[in-house]
Amino acid sequence: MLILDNLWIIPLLPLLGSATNGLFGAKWPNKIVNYVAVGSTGLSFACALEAVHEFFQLSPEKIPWVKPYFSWIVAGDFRAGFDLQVDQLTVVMLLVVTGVGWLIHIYSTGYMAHEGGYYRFFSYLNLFMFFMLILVLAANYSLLFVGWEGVGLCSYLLIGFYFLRKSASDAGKKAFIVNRIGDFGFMLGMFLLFRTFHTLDFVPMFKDAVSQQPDAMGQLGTITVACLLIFVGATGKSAQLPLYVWLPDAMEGPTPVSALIHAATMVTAGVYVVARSHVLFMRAPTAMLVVAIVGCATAIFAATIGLVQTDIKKVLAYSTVSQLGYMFLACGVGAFSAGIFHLMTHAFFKALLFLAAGSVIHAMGGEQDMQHMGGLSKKIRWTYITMLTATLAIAGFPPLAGFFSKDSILLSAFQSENGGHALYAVGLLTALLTSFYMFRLIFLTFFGKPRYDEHKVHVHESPKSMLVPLMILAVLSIVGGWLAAPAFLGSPDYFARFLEPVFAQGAGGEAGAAAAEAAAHALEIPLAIVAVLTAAIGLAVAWWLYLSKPQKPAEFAKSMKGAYTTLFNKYYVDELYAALVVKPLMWLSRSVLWQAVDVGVIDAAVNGVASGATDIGDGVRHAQSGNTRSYAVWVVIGALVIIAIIFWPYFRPVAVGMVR
Amino acid sequence: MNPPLLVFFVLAAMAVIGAINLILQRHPIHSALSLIVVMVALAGLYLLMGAEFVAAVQIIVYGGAIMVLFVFVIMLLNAGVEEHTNASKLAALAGVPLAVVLMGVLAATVAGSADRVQVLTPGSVAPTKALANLLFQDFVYPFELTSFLILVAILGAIVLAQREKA
Amino acid sequence: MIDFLAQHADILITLVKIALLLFIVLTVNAYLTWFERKVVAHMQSRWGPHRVGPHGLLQPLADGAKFLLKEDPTPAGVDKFTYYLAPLMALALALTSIAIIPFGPDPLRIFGRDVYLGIVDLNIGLLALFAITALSVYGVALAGWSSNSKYPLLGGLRSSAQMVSYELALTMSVVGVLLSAGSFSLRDIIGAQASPKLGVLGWNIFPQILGFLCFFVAAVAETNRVPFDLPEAESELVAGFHTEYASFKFAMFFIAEYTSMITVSCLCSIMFFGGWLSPFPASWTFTHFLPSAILIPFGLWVIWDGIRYETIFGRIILPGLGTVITALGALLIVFPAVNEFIQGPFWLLSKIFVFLFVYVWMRGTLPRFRYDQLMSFGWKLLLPVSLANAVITASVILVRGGGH
Amino acid sequence: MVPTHYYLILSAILFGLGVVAFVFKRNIITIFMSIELMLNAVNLAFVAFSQALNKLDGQVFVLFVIVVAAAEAAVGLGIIILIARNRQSLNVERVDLLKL
Repeated sequence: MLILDNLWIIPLLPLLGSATNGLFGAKWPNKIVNYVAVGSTGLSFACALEAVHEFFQLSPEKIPWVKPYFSWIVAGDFRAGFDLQVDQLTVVMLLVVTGVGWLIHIYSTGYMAHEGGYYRFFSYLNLFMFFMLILVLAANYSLLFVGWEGVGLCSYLLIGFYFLRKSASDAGKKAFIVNRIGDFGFMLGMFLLFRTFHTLDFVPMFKDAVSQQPDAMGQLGTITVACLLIFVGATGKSAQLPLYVWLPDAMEGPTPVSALIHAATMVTAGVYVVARSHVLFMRAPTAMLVVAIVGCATAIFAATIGLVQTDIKKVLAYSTVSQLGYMFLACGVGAFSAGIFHLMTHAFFKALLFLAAGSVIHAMGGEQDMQHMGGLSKKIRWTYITMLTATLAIAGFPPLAGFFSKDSILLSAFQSENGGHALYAVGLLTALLTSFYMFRLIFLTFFGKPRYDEHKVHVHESPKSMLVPLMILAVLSIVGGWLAAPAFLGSPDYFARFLEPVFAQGAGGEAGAAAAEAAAHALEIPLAIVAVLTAAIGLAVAWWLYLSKPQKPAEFAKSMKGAYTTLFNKYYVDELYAALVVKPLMWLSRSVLWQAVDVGVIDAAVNGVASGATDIGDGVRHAQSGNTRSYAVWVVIGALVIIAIIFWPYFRPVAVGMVR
Repeated sequence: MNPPLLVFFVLAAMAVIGAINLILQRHPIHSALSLIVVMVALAGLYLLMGAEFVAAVQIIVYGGAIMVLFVFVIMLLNAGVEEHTNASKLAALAGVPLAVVLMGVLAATVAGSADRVQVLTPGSVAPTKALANLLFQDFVYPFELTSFLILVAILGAIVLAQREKA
Repeated sequence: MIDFLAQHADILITLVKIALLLFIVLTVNAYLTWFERKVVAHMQSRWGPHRVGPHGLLQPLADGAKFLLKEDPTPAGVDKFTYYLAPLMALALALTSIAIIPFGPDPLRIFGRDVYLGIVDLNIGLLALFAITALSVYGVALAGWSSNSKYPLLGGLRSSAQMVSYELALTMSVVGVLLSAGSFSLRDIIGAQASPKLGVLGWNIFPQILGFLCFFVAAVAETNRVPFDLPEAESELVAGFHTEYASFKFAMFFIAEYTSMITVSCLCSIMFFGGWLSPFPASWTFTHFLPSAILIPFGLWVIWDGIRYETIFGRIILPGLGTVITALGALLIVFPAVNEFIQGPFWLLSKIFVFLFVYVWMRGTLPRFRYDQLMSFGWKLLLPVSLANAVITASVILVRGGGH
Repeated sequence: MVPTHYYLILSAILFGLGVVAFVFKRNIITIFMSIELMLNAVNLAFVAFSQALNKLDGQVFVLFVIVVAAAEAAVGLGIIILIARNRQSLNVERVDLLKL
């Protein structure tokens, strides 16, 4: 129980690394900064592994393992403790975060080698690790919220890492502000929960919640409202409709950041939170439905935008958004384990995709536009291979990770009672689009003839420090899926079994679940085949469009100009927000808050007080004759009043006192 | 009427007459003298109450130092009879009645609350030693502070009164 | 009548004592002037008064008569009330201070009553004394001011400044004594000096030598005597604060001054020289005959001197006086009880006499201070030294673990 | 035995007289004296209470008051001398510029 008793060490290590680098790194050569940053994350990964190892020796009744360290806020019956919790869900997240994080750290040492502010970058990155681990390990909503905000901060810092570029700093602000909106909902949700359950600690709250009567479909009970509010927060953090707008812009940050924060870990926090509070969601079917619909809509929406993007990272960003939509869809239909599983696999292959893209950009010397690439497959072989693996994975070709996770999601969507088939259909369409635009990306980047000036750009393979993580991740995205290999392949769904104890406490009727199991086995094979076919179709179309007939896309674009431009401009959502939210806000703050309130009221009040004082002084000045005795008179009057007030109760005519 | 009461009334009469005289006299020296009378009378009252040390200090410091200083200053400045100026009649007109009222209220209140005071047993003679212990144990910090205050006062007086060398 | 006496015997006795003390003090004052003039004269190799009576013994009477009979002018423009108040105040305070001095250890028994030697026995005696001395400034100051004339005003200013400044040193210098005695009562102070094994060494003069010097100097200044007689510096201010005073009002100041001399001498001998304690060990009983051993020869000498005196008057008076003195001495031998009782007062009085002599002596020898010298001496030397003395004594007592 | 409240009444009267003097007199020095008078009145009350309550704290307070009064007299008289020097007058009504 070495680590489990001292869980704090896991988040502490990155924090120390961050502090060391942030405080002293400026003077140090990159080498030392590397040692500190990578070392601290690596150590905390090791600790995490040990923690998991110890966790498996725990007897079931000891789970979830909660370790209170100190009380952080205590007010009345409210206690926000610095308590850390470990259960199966945490274990998964822990491994993903520390592991992928560590790999990306290593990758960054190569990728950022020639960038300025090296130490700053790693300090931020470690800080992010710290907060993410807090978020994952937190045993109550308040502490979770600390991590939640912390990762938001770090994402802001890292998106605006090239703060000299206006677009970068703007993107940072955008991310920050949009997240605030979500956090607002999240906080309201927390308050509501505290008001309902009088605690924010997971274990007692959920125990309490289980005993409560679940809200009916379409009924807005307390739990439903709370769930919806929390989901608002999740949409903010995980870039779901309507708050997804910040994520594409977040690509302004360095690529490793995009990989770590905006693909693998942070953006999945929303999913994690929903999964973490599944007990509540189980009791709020309305909220579940909303989650499912939002997730589904986001998935297809982002996918459609992804079709036409030319910036390689933008494409990946939108695919991230749509994959997150998948996860929410899973959660929405109650397949939390599937959602988490997809989260994990997605972490693998999406991180891989980003890193590979980074490697490509690195090779192209900073070029991000796919229209100026092509034919790189020979030149950067390893990058090509790994990226292809990831693409196959995300497109959902067996036997790679994406296949299993996406398959289980679609399956559970198909089975879910309310509107399942519609959801399934949309999910399938999204899968089709996904495979299409992913292969579009591959073909545009690696095949065909180079569309760049070969004399200017000297394409070169990335250094080992970048390639090794790529390979590891590639392996992971190949084998990762087998953890949840479906039953028809004759494997018990390890992953689901593993997470069972967590999600069982939420699940209501076990019988229904069992029936679903039975139905599932019947359905699994056809559904799987359908999924694979869609993926293949997507691949074929992409191949047809971008390899055999390269001029076709332009024609399409011309022929259906409206749709194309709409997609290309991302449905004008940003412009819409600008018109609906930003402009009124600006107007309000400028003409009302500034000119009316600030100038008219506050300044006026201050000046008024001042001038009033002056006037009063002018009036009263004459009382100050400078003649001592008049002052004395005033003092006497005051003394009289005070004495009268104090001694009134004792007052009796003089005579009484004198006579005796 | 028992002797102490007699003594009290004699001394009280002395004090009051002295105070009134302080007001009536128009030359500062005479006012000073009448104030000295008041102080001596008060010292007698302190003795009557058994506070001998305070009585002695009262005479030594008040009578012997402070008032001497006053007389000295009066002599130094050769202060004459105070002149009659009509400015700030208001002060006198408003102040005197007010003061009388104040006096009345105070006295009446005290008299009214006499029984509350009387409930307590009048103390025995205050031994100087006990006073010393109190002063140098419980009140030692204030005591030291006052010494500092005196020092500052001396400096201030010097600074104020010395003729600036031209 | 009788029972009335019996009832208010205490009051009566006190009244009698007061009258007696007044008489003694005034007489002593008178003859102190004679003594002073004689001594100073002999120091300056003159005869001094020798016309009125044998050896000018009746000179004081003549002076007194002169004071009473002379015209008593009141200068124009004086502040009447204060002008008359000042000498009264001076004299009254001076005389009052004597009342606190105890003159003997054990009370005298008359008609079955204990009669305490001295008017009152306050347990804050010393403080009371200081209080009175503090007030005695007014006499001088007011006199100077009320005379409505330059010299007196200057004299008054000087004296009040001087007295205020030296009063501090005076008070501080006895702190040592008070600390070692642990009481304000003069009797206790004497008692504290009486120690069987140390004897003379137990007197305060030895540990408190610094204190004594400070005290004596300050006291001399307090009484406006030479070399601190600036308020009445003849050569500068005519006669200082009492320039405008004549005849009896002047006499009052005069008496006041000499009385305060006596008081100071009493204090010195009580606080530093063991008061009525005999300098000899108690075992030496024969020293108890010292009074008669002094009186008898002195009386015989007076007789002899009288017989060969030139004037008839002297030939009659002096032998008579001599026989009286001799008889007194003999009486003491005859009645040992009386002799025992007399011991305390005898020693006290002789010590007082010594100090009075020192006063006169100083007047005969020392020049007068300059005003600035006076001030700087008082503030810069006397006060610090006396403070240091107080501190040292206190710390010694602390170290000894004493402290009453 | 003198009842305590006699002392208190006396002190009240003296205090009132002090106030009257303060308001009534014109000579700065006299006004200063009237302050002392008030202080004395308060002292009397203090001692009376200390005797009534059989606690010595009152007397300690009196001692402190006296000390403060001494300091006050030193400074105050210094100021008065200064005023007299600059104004050639001790009449308060001539000293109402609130500066020397």
